[in-house]
Amino acid sequence: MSIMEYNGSAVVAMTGKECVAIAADRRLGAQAQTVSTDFQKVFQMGPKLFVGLPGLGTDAITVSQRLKFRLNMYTLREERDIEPKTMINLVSSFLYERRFGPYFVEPVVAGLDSKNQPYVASTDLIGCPMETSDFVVGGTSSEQLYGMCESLYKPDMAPDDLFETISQALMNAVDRDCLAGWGAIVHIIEKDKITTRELKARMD
Amino acid sequence: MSSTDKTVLASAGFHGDVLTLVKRIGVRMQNYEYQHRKPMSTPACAQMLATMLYGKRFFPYYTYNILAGLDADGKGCVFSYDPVGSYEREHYRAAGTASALLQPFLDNQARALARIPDYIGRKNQQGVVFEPISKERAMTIIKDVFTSAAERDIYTGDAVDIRIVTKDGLEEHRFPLRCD
Amino acid sequence: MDFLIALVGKDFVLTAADSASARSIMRMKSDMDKMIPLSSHALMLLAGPVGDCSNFGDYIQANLKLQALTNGFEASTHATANYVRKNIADALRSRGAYQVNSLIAGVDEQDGPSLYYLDYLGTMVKVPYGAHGYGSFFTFATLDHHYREGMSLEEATDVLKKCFLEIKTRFLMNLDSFKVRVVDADGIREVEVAQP
Amino acid sequence: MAHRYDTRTTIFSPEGRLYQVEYAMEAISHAGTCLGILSSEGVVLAAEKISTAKLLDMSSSAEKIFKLDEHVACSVAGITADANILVNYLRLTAQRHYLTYQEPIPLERLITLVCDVKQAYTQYGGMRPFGTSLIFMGWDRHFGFQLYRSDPSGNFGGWKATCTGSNSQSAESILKSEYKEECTLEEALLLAVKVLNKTMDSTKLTAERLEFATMTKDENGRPTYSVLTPERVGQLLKQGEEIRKQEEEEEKRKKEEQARQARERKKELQAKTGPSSASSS
Amino acid sequence: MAFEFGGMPQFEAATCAHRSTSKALVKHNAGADVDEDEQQFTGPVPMFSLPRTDNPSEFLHQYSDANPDSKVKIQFAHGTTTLGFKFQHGVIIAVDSRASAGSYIASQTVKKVIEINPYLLGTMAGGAADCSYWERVLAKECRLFELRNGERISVAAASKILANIVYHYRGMGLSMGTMICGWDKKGPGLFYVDSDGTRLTNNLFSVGSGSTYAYGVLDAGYRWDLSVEEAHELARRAIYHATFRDAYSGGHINLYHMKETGWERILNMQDVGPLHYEYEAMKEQSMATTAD
Amino acid sequence: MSQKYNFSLTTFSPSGKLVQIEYALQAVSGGATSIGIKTTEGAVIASEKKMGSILVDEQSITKVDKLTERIGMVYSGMGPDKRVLLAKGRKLAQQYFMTYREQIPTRMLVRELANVMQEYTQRGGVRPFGVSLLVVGFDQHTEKPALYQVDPSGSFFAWKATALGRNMINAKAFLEKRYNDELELEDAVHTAILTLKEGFEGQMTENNIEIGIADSAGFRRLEPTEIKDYLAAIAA
Repeated sequence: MSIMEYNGSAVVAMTGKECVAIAADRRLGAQAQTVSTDFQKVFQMGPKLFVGLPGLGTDAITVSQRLKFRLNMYTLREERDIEPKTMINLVSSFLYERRFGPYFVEPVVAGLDSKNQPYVASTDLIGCPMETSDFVVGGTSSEQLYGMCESLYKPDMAPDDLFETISQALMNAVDRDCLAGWGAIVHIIEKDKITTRELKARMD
Repeated sequence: MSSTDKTVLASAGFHGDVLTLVKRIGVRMQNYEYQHRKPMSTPACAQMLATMLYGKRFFPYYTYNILAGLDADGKGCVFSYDPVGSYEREHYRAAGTASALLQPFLDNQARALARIPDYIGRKNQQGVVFEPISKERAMTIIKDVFTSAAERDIYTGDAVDIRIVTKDGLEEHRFPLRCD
Repeated sequence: MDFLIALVGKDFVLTAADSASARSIMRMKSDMDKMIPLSSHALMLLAGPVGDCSNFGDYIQANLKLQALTNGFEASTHATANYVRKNIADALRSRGAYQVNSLIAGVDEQDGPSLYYLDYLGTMVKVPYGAHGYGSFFTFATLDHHYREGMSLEEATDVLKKCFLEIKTRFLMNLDSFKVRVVDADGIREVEVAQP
Repeated sequence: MAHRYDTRTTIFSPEGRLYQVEYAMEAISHAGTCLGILSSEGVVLAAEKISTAKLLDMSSSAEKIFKLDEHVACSVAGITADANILVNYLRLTAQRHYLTYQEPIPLERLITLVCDVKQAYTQYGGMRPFGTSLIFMGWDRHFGFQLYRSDPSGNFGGWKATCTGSNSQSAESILKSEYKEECTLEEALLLAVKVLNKTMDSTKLTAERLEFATMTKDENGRPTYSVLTPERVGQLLKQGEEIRKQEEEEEKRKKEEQARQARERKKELQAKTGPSSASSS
Repeated sequence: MAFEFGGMPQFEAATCAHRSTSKALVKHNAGADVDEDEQQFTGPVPMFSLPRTDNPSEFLHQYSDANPDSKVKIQFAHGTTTLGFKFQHGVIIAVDSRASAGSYIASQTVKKVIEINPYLLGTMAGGAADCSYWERVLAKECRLFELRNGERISVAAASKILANIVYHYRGMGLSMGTMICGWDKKGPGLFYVDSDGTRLTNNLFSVGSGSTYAYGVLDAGYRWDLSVEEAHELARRAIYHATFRDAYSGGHINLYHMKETGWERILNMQDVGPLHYEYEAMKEQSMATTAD
Repeated sequence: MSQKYNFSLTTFSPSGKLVQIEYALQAVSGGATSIGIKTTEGAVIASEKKMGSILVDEQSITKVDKLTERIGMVYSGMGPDKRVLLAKGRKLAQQYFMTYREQIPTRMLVRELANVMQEYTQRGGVRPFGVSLLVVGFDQHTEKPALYQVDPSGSFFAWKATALGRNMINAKAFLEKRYNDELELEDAVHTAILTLKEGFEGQMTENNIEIGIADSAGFRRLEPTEIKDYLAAIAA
């Protein structure tokens, strides 16, 4: 079993019209054993910015904390919020620092920039960034998520539509993955508010 | 893909194994028809395929198969296989390199058929009633999923062959995909 | 082979660990204490190679004690658990990892009782109940079935007894004695639970 | 005599003094005044900017008061370049603590750590001390709202109201006499204005030249740092001015009253004793 | 990817591998160029085509996911929960319905109970094809027995046939953990048979990666004198708890009750999705009542 | 401890002054005059470039330098010290870019440079830098120009317009008179040249002054031909 599959995870981010969504499953497993159904994989990094960290649980925690550290220093020194684009570069350079002993996470960044344009991007575990205009996925359910998003995504969705689409994508994807699921959380980021919803899911 | 007018087999994987398997199935179906004076039914063919695959249990055919046709009652049936002959009758199935991409979408679109209730928040689809999918809808779904597969799966090729089995016989379609 | 288990009750955390110390195919000791207090109101349960457990336990205990002295107050359970996690996670990526799985149980004036599940990789999650070791395979279903939020000590002890019984019935290893402790507002104390 | 010992930073003079530390404190006494006042609703920091030139761009960000983390801030008096180094260290230290414990650093711990650095610069490797005094304000779950002051030697202490920089002695005496425990944030702000009124040249007392910041708690009980807008500062100054005028009038009236009473007493005395005593005085 | 519903969870402590005997036992297909279709299916054990190497199981091993370097992957995953117990009113059999290939859920609707005949049931854990194929062979043998002897085969005998067959193939990489349950002259019967050749009888078994969790519920609730309803609920709950904790178990619950009159299907594909929330609601209710 | 102790050369005087820094400032105020002016559209820096001999190739020596594509600086004081700071500044800016893939904001770079300069007032065995810098930039995130002065002490200030060097006092007075908030960039260049002309010894040519402009297009040093045009325009 790959180390990326040790804990199980599914994260997806999707753009809409002046809104962006990020969703993740809730399971923490130790291989086959489900240890918790309340594990955080998405972290708020700014008023309109989230980072999802699918992969090895311990590294998700470490990376989220270390990114938060760098981010707090950034905001204190520069006296401004970080742009999503800058965030992905920060993530990228942070991960590449450990090129030869990587953190086993594939970060997903979702946010609105200062002009309220949606932004999603992801990197691999050594920090190669990939920006897209539609959606990014990560975790043990990546294939399933790609299939779902590829079929369900349409550009310029309104927040409600985006919520429905990302939820359907995630739920149906994890229902075909042994290692992810057990509940899900969805954040919809709009220019003036963030809506967070927990999804009821299959618990098997 | 190989077919009689009642039974269609889609086979993905190592092409050499696919060809051998298809040839052997053809021989046995022919023999069956000679001996029984009637063509082999799809469910019978399904069982035969399982036995043939398991016959190579210790040196498997590297093939992923889906067998489709009509059953004794004239209803559509889909049989899916693993390489060593475990099989199950289902309503829908995606196999091959992009199976993990496509299957969840089929689940989503054919949930009513699969009788899997949906628990997403406010829009609870549990009330959805069993409703057989129309031919047109099935065609649309198939085209959609293959377009998605071609988008993400580097092993998915340049066109889709679609065969439709109805009580009136076999229809064949070809549908181009992105060619890169 | 170690087995650790803990569950959060109304205003306490009930914890238990088996007291066998194994080496190869032998039992070296039958009254091993696998718990180490980290403060007056926080207890760490450790499973893994005895060397790692005792070294890591002592190191954490000493450091937290030192911090309590310099700060003039003891760290919260949350801070304690995060401190432990960081040490495990840092060690994993430096000279040598500590092969320790642990549960951290604590009761705070402000936050009430809490329990943290940590594995040797540094994965940490706050849980209402948790277990480590092969025993967890046999007891999780029992916990899932019988655990209720805000249980009294008596109810929690009942659940614990069910778990002990299952271990005794199903687990090949003969884990026949357990140390049981409660952490509550008054501190840490040992309780007698009739062994199955 | 002192010359032999005063430029080598880490050497005691025969009298047991560390001249460099003393001189550094001297540097601070020329700096713009900084003061902090603890109230029941939060803490106030106020500072005087020293830069004067007409073409200085005052719109750029804070230069005397710095946010260190969500729950702690400090104002600096002395050499600003030195202060920048310390502020950077403080911010890093606060974030390092958060990284390890996932909990905000307790104030005293943060201040102890930065003062350890300050102390090291008075003892190690012949480096000169930091010519900076810091006033910290903040909140933590252990001791609530707090106010501290540190100096170049690495000393620090907790205060209810304190100040540093030029005229700090007179400011402190005002604080001593006027500070009321359990005062409101508004009262604390006005007291700060009053002190600055006394320590600064009144012509210089403009919103542009002052920085005000507060640490309070929001409705969820989380600490909130906020910098007062120039408009708000202006308003405070106006209020302060009115109070000052009132007090002055009060004072004047009192004086007049006293003078009147004195005159009357004198008259009475004269009436009683007669003119003979007048000549004797 | 061969679909599997795995055998026992792999604990390091409990392994004792036997190998090296396979060579002597495997009959090589001397003329492998003879079409397999021409082979005669004589006796209980048909002939299989084998790769022409000294050790066929090792050959297969190269291409399974046990070898991480192999580019060709025939994945053999593990995961299932099955259980069976005897009690005063017969035997209960309950299973989940998930088939996995790696971490991919190949199916949520697998029938893991094989209806061998009206008085015999077999459960599947391990290799899906191995179980279903050999239990079909077993069904054939049982039918032949009946025809030859004019009476139903005993559960003991049926399970022994299966055990004998798979024992022939030991070391070849078959993976099967099954329970054969039925009703014969001696009353209810329950046997555990696996691909190592183990054959055991007992009142209570659970097989598969989720079995430890199922045991947790079963052991606590099991009594000989359970009522029919209690027995059904116990089995259902045990499977549910296993699907919650074990990643490789899930889908639906199938529950059979073996009686003197033959088996009856009690639960037909009950979805554990909503079941979880039913149990949650029950838990909350019980909390509310204790609080009152 | 085989390591030799290095003592801080910059120490406090009894009056609380860091005398070394004061001396360094002396070196600055003895240096060539530099001007900085900020407008709403951009910022200008300018400086005298007097050569010791007519035989020096003027183009081989620069007073106005590029720190990044968007930020430039000019100095008054000791040329070699500037070179060291320029190299450090460029490196710091690139380090920032490596991390964030975003141009360093002017204020951040100024702060980094100031921190370097501060270190040289406190570290053992080194003297302070003998230069003051004027740093201009045009930031992407604010879309506004910035003008900062950094001193040998390591302190820095934001200016609307300022001057350094030999003729600082007169130049500042001149700027105070000429400056207003609506100044246009072209006017600012003129004003900068005029300010330099105050107290300029000898004939001002395109070869003995340098001008840099930071605006939305980035930072650039004007070519001598461009300066020539400006001088001609002023003369006319």
